[in-house]
Amino acid sequence: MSTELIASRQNDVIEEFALFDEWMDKYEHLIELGKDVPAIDAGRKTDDHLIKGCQSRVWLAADEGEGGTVHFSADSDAIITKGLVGLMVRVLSGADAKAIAEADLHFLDAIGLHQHLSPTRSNGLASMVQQMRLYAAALAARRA
Amino acid sequence: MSTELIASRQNDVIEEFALFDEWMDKYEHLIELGKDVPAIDAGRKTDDHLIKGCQSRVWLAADEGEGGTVHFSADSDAIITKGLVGLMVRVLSGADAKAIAEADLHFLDAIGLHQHLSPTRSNGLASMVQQMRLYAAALAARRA
Amino acid sequence: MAMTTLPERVRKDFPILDREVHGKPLVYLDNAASAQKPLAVIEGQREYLANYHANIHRGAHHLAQLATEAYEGGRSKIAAHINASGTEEIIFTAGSTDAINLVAQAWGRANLTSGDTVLVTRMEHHANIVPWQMVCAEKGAQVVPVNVLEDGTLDLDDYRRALEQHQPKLVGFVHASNTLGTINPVSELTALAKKAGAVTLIDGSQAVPHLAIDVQAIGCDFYVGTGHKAYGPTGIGFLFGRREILEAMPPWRGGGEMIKRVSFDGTTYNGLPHKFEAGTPHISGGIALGIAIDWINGVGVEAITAHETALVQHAHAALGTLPGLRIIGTATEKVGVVSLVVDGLHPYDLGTLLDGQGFAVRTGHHCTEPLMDHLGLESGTLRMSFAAYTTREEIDRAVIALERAINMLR
Amino acid sequence: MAMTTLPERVRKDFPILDREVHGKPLVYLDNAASAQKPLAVIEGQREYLANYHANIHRGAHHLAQLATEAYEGGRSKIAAHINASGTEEIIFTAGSTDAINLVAQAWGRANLTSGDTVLVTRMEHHANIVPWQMVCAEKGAQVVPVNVLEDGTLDLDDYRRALEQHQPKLVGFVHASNTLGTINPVSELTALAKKAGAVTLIDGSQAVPHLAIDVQAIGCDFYVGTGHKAYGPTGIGFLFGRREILEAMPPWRGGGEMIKRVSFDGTTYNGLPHKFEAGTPHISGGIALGIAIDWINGVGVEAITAHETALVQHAHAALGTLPGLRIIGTATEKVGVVSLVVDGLHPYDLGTLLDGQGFAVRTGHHCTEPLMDHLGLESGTLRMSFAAYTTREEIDRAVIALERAINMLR
Ligand SMILES: Cc1ncc(COP(=O)(O)O)c(C=O)c1O
Ligand SMILES: Cc1ncc(COP(=O)(O)O)c(C=O)c1O
Repeated sequence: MSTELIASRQNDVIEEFALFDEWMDKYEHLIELGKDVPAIDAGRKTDDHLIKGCQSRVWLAADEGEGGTVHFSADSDAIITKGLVGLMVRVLSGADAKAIAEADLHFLDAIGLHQHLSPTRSNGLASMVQQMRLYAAALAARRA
Repeated sequence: MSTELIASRQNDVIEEFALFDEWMDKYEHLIELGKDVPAIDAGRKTDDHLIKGCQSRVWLAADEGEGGTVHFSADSDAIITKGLVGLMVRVLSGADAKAIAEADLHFLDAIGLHQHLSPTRSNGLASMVQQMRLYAAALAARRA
Repeated sequence: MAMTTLPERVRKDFPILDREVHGKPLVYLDNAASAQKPLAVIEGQREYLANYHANIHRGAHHLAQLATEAYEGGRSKIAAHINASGTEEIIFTAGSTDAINLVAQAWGRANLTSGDTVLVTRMEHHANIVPWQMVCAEKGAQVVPVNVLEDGTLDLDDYRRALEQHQPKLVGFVHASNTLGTINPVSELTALAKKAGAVTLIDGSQAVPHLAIDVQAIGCDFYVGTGHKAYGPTGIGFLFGRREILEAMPPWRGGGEMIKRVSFDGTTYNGLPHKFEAGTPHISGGIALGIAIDWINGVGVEAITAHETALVQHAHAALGTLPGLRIIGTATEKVGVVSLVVDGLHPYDLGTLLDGQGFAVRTGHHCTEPLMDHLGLESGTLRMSFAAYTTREEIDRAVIALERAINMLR
Repeated sequence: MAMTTLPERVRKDFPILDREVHGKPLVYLDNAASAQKPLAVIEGQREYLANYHANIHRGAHHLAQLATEAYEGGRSKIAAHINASGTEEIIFTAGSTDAINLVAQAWGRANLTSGDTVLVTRMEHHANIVPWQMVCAEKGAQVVPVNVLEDGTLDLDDYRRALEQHQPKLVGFVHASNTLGTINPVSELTALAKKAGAVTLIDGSQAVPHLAIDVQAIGCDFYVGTGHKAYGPTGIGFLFGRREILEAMPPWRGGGEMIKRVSFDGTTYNGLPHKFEAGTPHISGGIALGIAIDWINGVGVEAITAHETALVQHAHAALGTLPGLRIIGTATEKVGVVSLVVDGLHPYDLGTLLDGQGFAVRTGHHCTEPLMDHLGLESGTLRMSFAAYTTREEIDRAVIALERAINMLR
């Protein structure tokens, strides 16, 4: 179920970005998303939730929801990273833990932004995704 | 005087080797010289006189002669090196110390064997020539 | 009479400058991270691999001889270029970082003891901080930083004070800062350090590609450089050390080449420079670094310095027109490095949007975190850095692209 | 049906094999010192330098991304090739020597104490002796050698005895000997060492170009290799370490890349593999080593092993016809290395006369002086060593050339 949810959300993002041919237009959109992102609660933007990339910083909070689902909220000090973490939250948040842990995340690749997921980019995004998965996997294991 | 002596001996060697066009013929001659070389006195073929190249070993003895001249005798455990040290002795031995210390030794280059003088060749020849010069320079300085 | 500019003369040597990224012509402004390679270097390395590669030293065959001569020729070129007094004062290393680690470990472990101080500056690259922290932690010694002023120059009063207060065993400083561009008064700093009885190490990583260097005139004990920033290949660099100090130093890495004789009863070491060069060297790197130095000299170090100085002035002026932009590092003497921040915007965002327009710049702390902390620049800076092939027009276009990025993010 | 031989298939990849030396066609039989490079490696390195060179990691621009991916791709290829359990178990180094020094310094200084033993074999290359002597001298530990038998195989009884007697902290041995060719029974040696509680390090310098390697099947803790002997470039090699042991090890070199955060109040280190990789890496080397491994796999490791085994048998038989010639190292399991001596003649003379006829061989102690001492071979040996491109006919010609040399010297 949740696997389909994640897949369909990814497709939505891919369609949304399909409107933009040009590199700069794509980033313009990402920046708009970054500006809009419902940032993490101020109270949770703490070092506990900080993922320190070398280039930009990311905060991530995860909560267990009903029926083994996971809810994420996230933020970054760089707008483009913030747009990206926002997309990641949009795709994964509310899905069930197992589906998150195993999700095939291809949408960044499909919209031509996969380079931001490279661990060597050091923007914090790759570490964030890893942490989302680890949190979900731990939860799934606990419930299994 | 001795400078001319060294120069004319070098020319003799160069002429001698001019007979051989072929690389292998040149080495054949060098080997013959190596076999003939009046080796160092057995009593002086000791560790005191040893110059340890990585590839072959050389023994060198130096004595002060009349009027500030220097007499060398030398040997090696490799025949080709022995041929080369024999040539070196033939060119330098008996000349006066200052001339030896300052000699422009171009004959190995002229006969196409200069690569054996490369310090990185580690056959002991380069170290031997250095020691001949140092000995001669020290003697020349003492007499000056 | 029309004069050809330096870039007009040299750009044809750099094939990479003709490429595109993201469908836009590449404008490469990341030279302080690594310079591009002239064809002579690329082809020289190719020629070596295709024609006379062999393991060097102790080889009795012809290829080994050719390779040895070419590699040792690279060493001679470095020695001549920085005016070392002999080739045995040049140790090939894997780069500047490796060279500083060599000194920190070989010299440092033999000479530092509890309570000693190593003095460095707050503008050092991590490469000239962390190795000292490691050896000092082991020896109970301390690493003390000298302050940097607002304009990005070294605080000379603090330097004098620190020399007097700490009587450091070693003083290390960059010749030119990779983040600020600042050229330090190395002769003066060295003289003061020597008067205080300290050994001196200069990190010349950013100087070799830009400035004429004379280690004897400077009077330093150690000087390090790295090939890839000086139009040379990766994986190669050098340590210059004064002969006496190198001779007194124990070796660091053990293995082939650096030994005279090995036995299980005891091993003796080779002479300089080989004592510090264990294992098969980076032969093609040494050869190609020599070619890079020839290239620099062919173009002329003075011409490069003058060109880059003019570019920095031009960039400072052109960037000054953008509102909210602040240049970090405004020393009068600078190499071709311009760091900047824009109020309220994150360097990563700016860098990403410049990349999208074809401009390669670097963002972040540039491996100088203590400097960034000191200047209160938590997210680092955006850095444009220049080389002999950089044009004024490229800088003008970068300023326009930056303005566009700023507008997108505001 | 005519089968094409391996050399027929691969020689066209090696431009250098068409050259002459001293007016004679080159016959390159010095592969154990360093192998020649296939065009794919030469061109791959050229392509990198001409098209996408940039400093890697932490770079937000496109070229930095391309370079990073290619360099990290090299790491993945090594990991896959030797069956490491993940890329973080592969540390790029400057070569095998550098890799062993890394272990001797980072692991050794943290784990060896007074009275401890490091066990190695008498057939080790200096690279697997001297680093241990250095750290053991510092720590008051000792390096103990295991005997080698007349045929050039390891004395397994002595090995067992030494394990029991000395309870070594670490055991180091070559996978294949560069002087004798002997392939050691590495799985068995590792299992015995593990049973005795020792950490194991295998020097795979001579195995990577010739044999299929599976570090998990072998079960060793460390395994090292060097690029230039495996058809790759100079200045690059690797250390494999099991994740847990690498994680527990302190870093060795300090600088950029290997840190998480640097400040004068304290510095924290990066995770694997970067913790052990300080400074700008040898980017083109890492990329080209990956290409070399692709090349090996394209040709087929098994095909290479089989070809070289046949060459060794052929060489042994052909050389056996020369009077006064003795082969040093007659193990049944050998890589493509044939060492020999001729009664009363000096290897240097023989090597020089082979060079004059176009044959590149190596003479001397091959950086295995303790082995030469042990075997009573003061002047070393003459060594012919083979690669995928070596032909039977080249060996036959070498035998004729050697016979001529012997006759000239007698
Ligand atoms: C068995 C063995 N170990 C170690 C080495 C050292 O390799 P490198 O010189 O590439 O560091 C070599 C080659 O020289 C070798 O043959
Ligand atoms: C000032 C300075 N020092 C040291 C280094 C380290 O050089 P490498 O990474 O080539 O070892 C750099 C470059 O990264 C630098 O800019």
